[in-house]
Amino acid sequence: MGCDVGRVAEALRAGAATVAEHKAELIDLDRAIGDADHGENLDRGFAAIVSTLDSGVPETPGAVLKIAATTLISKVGGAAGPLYGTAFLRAATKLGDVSELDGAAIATGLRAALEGVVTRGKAEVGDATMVDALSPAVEAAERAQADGGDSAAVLSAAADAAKEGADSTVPLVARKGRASYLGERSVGHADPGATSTALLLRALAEVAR
Amino acid sequence: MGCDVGRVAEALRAGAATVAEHKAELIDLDRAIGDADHGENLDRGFAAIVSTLDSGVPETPGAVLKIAATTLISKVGGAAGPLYGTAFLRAATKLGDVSELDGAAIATGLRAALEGVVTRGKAEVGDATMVDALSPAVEAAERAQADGGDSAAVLSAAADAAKEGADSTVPLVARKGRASYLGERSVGHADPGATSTALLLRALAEVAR
Amino acid sequence: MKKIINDPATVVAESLRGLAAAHADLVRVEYDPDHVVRVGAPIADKVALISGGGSGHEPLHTGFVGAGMLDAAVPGPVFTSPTPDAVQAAIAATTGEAGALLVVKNYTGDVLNFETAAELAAAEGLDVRTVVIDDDVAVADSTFTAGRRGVGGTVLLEKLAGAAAARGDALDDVESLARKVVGQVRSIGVALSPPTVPHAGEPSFDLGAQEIEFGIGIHGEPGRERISAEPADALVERMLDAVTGDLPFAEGDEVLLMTNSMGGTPPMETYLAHGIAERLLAERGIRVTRRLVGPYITSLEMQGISVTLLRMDDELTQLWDAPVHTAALRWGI
Amino acid sequence: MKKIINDPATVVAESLRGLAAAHADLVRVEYDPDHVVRVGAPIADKVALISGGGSGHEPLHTGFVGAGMLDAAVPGPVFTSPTPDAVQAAIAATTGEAGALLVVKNYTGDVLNFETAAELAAAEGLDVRTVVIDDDVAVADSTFTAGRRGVGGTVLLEKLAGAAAARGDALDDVESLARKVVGQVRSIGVALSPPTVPHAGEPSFDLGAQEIEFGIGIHGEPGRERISAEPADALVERMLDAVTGDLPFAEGDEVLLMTNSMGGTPPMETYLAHGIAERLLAERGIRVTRRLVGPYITSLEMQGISVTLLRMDDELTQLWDAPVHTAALRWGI
Ligand SMILES: Nc1ncnc2c1ncn2[C@@H]1O[C@H](COP(=O)(O)OP(=O)(O)O)[C@@H](O)[C@H]1O
Ligand SMILES: Nc1ncnc2c1ncn2[C@@H]1O[C@H](COP(=O)(O)OP(=O)(O)O)[C@@H](O)[C@H]1O
Ligand SMILES: [Mg+2]
Ligand SMILES: [Mg+2]
Ligand SMILES: [Mg+2]
Ligand SMILES: [Mg+2]
Repeated sequence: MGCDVGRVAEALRAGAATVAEHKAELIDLDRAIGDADHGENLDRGFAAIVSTLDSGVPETPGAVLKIAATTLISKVGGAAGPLYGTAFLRAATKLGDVSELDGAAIATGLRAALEGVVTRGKAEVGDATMVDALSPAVEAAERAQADGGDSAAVLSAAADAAKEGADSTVPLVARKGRASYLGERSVGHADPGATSTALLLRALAEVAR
Repeated sequence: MGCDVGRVAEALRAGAATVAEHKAELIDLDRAIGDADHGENLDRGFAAIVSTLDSGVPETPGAVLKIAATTLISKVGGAAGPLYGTAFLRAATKLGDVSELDGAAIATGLRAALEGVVTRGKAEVGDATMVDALSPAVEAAERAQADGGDSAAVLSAAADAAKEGADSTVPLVARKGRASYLGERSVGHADPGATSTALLLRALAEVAR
Repeated sequence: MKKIINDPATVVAESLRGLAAAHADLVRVEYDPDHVVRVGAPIADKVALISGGGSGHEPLHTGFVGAGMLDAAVPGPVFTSPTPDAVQAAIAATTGEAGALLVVKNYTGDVLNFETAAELAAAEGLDVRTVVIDDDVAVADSTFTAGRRGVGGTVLLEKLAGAAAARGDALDDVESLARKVVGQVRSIGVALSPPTVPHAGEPSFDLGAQEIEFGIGIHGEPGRERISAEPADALVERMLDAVTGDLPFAEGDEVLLMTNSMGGTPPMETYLAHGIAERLLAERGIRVTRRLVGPYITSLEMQGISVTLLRMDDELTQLWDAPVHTAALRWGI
Repeated sequence: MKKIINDPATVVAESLRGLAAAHADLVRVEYDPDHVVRVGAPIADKVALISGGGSGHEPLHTGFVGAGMLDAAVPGPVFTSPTPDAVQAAIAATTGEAGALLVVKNYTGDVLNFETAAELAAAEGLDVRTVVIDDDVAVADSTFTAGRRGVGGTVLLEKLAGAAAARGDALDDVESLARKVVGQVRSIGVALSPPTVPHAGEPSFDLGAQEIEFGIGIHGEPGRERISAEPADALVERMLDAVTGDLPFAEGDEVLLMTNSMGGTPPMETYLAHGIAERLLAERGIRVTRRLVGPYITSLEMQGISVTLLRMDDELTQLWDAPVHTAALRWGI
């Protein structure tokens, strides 16, 4: 059972809802070690995705993800805008015009997304960024897919791993992004971008179920 | 028993000590209905009087009061500087070069001081200013002197009446000075200048005893 | 109290040292009694324009000393009018045959100290006049008060009278121009947070998390009324109502609009308020022809703004546009 | 949170409306994507100088659009870098044959968004370069950080590169001048109180009554170190030590000294700090030849100051003195 274009659009709406719901929490995380805008930034971007989708959904999952990408790039700003935007853009490009996303497609798309984020942001696992959520998510997705998982299973595995990855940023010293200015003082806080990555993957996984 | 020049100088030092001691209280009173500087202003002025006296005391009580007047005018600023300065100046002028102040001289000096304040500030009793302390003080001084009081008795009566006068400003709506901007909101606060007048007269009276 | 100071007792002198160092091309600072004098003063045949008052309102007045504005400023201690001898020193350093005009904000202390200085100067044969500015509509101008306070209009008055003096107007003319400005300028201020006087060490008043002092003075004197926090649209409208209703300013008037930060309000909010004021005035048919936005008359770190309207005409517009070069206001030079 | 705003969502656009109304002679403001363009742009044969970044640092960058400085500024949401399409719009409105230089403060978001815009512009055949400024010595410039932040030096860079572009320098020359400035400017900031981001509604950090954030950023990012409040003399010395020790600035150097208010610190304290800095530099034999004192790069209503030193030479002095006419910086015109 794969995800067709409708399901992908639905997943993005669920992502938007989750971002809106956790907006204050993401702002608070960013207030602690950054500049208090991550929740607001993402919410602005995802709300814009929803209103674009409201006026018409294109034909393929890839096209929907491309809309998400360009909307994020042109609405979010900050570090998260280009990084998330690139992630969606690379996934969209990778998926081409397949009409339905099975587990394999999803794992491939996530891998492309991760590569995009790393290309742009140059962060490694352990730098306390969204890469700390996305990277284990990709690996978990690939494992689940290798084990024969369908789209729901793959996304669910990714979401679980992302959550763990986000939590793993708490004891880390940040080395990229704004939190890195804090040095040792960044220890003890979850990274906002890793947290939003985990939240988004969870929302997507819920829709795929 | 009158006050000679040494006693007058001593009285001014006592006044300075009392102002220093109550500086924070006077600032607080002025903070409530003014601009939080009355204690600082007077303290600056009286400290300067003390250091002038330290470098030599002139020959007559009037000359000492004149030094106090010019020092207050050139060091205090604000409303209190010219008003207190004029008060001391008028008293000094009135006393001329008598060498000792008896009860009558003190009553006369206080009357001249009050006239000076009223001439400059145009306040009437009931406007919630230093006049509300000084005016009853003058009247009480004149009564005590008429009753045959010596300098100590006259100053003591003046100090008592000034204290009552200062307290009487609490329920008043201020009509002069900075507190008048508050209208009804000035009710419930003692006037800083009336309070400092009462404190100063009490200090002078203690020295005269 | 957290401030970037060493000691409340030396804060004014130390701040003046910074001014002197930063603007040696414009001003010379003398201490004890403190006064700030324009470089090159006295200027032959020019009316000297002098102002002053308690410190803590910078750039008023010291930041306005220079070409086309003040010849001298006399800063008192924080929120405390300077003494007559300080004003006298400023007069002595700047005033010649052409005389001097003292711009005095209407506070009991300022009026008493400056008028004493003017009298003493007159006794020495100098032609020194005073003009008292009282533009704050928050205070009822009645015998029940010390009269209206001088606030934001002072900035405009100093620029305009300074330009008149600079173009060579005689003292009579500078004085009557100044009185004209006083007659047609009105202001109101609000505070979102109190200032803290250094030697007091405590905030000048307490405001609840949702309270605003409406009609605040520039000395942390509590305002006339305490209102609930409200959106900027409503607040600026309330301020403009108070100001336009007073003179009154009417449809067809041309005005200079000054939107002033009280010190702790940053440019983002000051410009936001200014935009609202421009819109509301346009809706009322009052034409804003000149404007000034920023911190020009402050109250230490107090958060808040004030709005000043001055009715303009060709003469005032010309004087406003005339070159000025001071620490805080500069154009055309 | 008490601010003079209507709605966190519209605060940037509404503040821009105020800017547009106040300075219609200098700037044209376009909305959605928001960008502020110099009146008269594009100017034939002139390199366009463009900058931008999150809002809340005014007058940076929007208040520096005008003659002799920026051709366009791109304000993002509060503390959030603008998006590439907004930067592209600013490029399109100002850039011709002579090309454009983008001044980018070194933050991950700014660098990513501006470089994307530059790439897109290059794809359309325009010669657009970027220079990244990273003058904040509070941050270790190592692979363990995103690199040093761009702070106060940005103001000086925009003035100097603006003057170079105004005198007709080619893009190569404006770019290399900009890189030279980046190489010899250093800054540090402190905060006495936090800013409050409008949509966050809470202060960006909590400071005890006797605490100071040393090495604060301009986005309310907590500083590197929290120290006890100390007298201004000690604090400014600590700041200067950090700055002069870094480049290093040495005896005999001529410098421009900028003492900047972070938004909530009033002129009295800013000038006081400036005076101390001048004295300490003189003691070290470092000659201050130019200075700038006031709120030029702020962090909303945060109280605090920053100190910036730029090593000067004849060329930079000439460019600094060249006429400039913007909302926040003006001389010679
Ligand atoms: N170089 C980077 N690589 C990967 N992720 C990054 C990088 N820099 C920042 N991030 C992510 O971006 C998040 C911050 O996003 P946001 O607050 O929206 O942007 P900004 O830091 O510009 O305010 C961080 O929590 C981190 O996860
Ligand atoms: N017109 C006046 N007549 C008499 N006393 C006055 C008048 N105006 C003010 N005062 C007195 O001055 C006091 C305030 O002094 P101070 O705080 O030193 O000056 P300022 O009001 O200029 O800050 C008031 O409490 C009041 O007693
Ligand atoms: Mg952020
Ligand atoms: Mg007072
Ligand atoms: Mg006072
Ligand atoms: Mg940000």
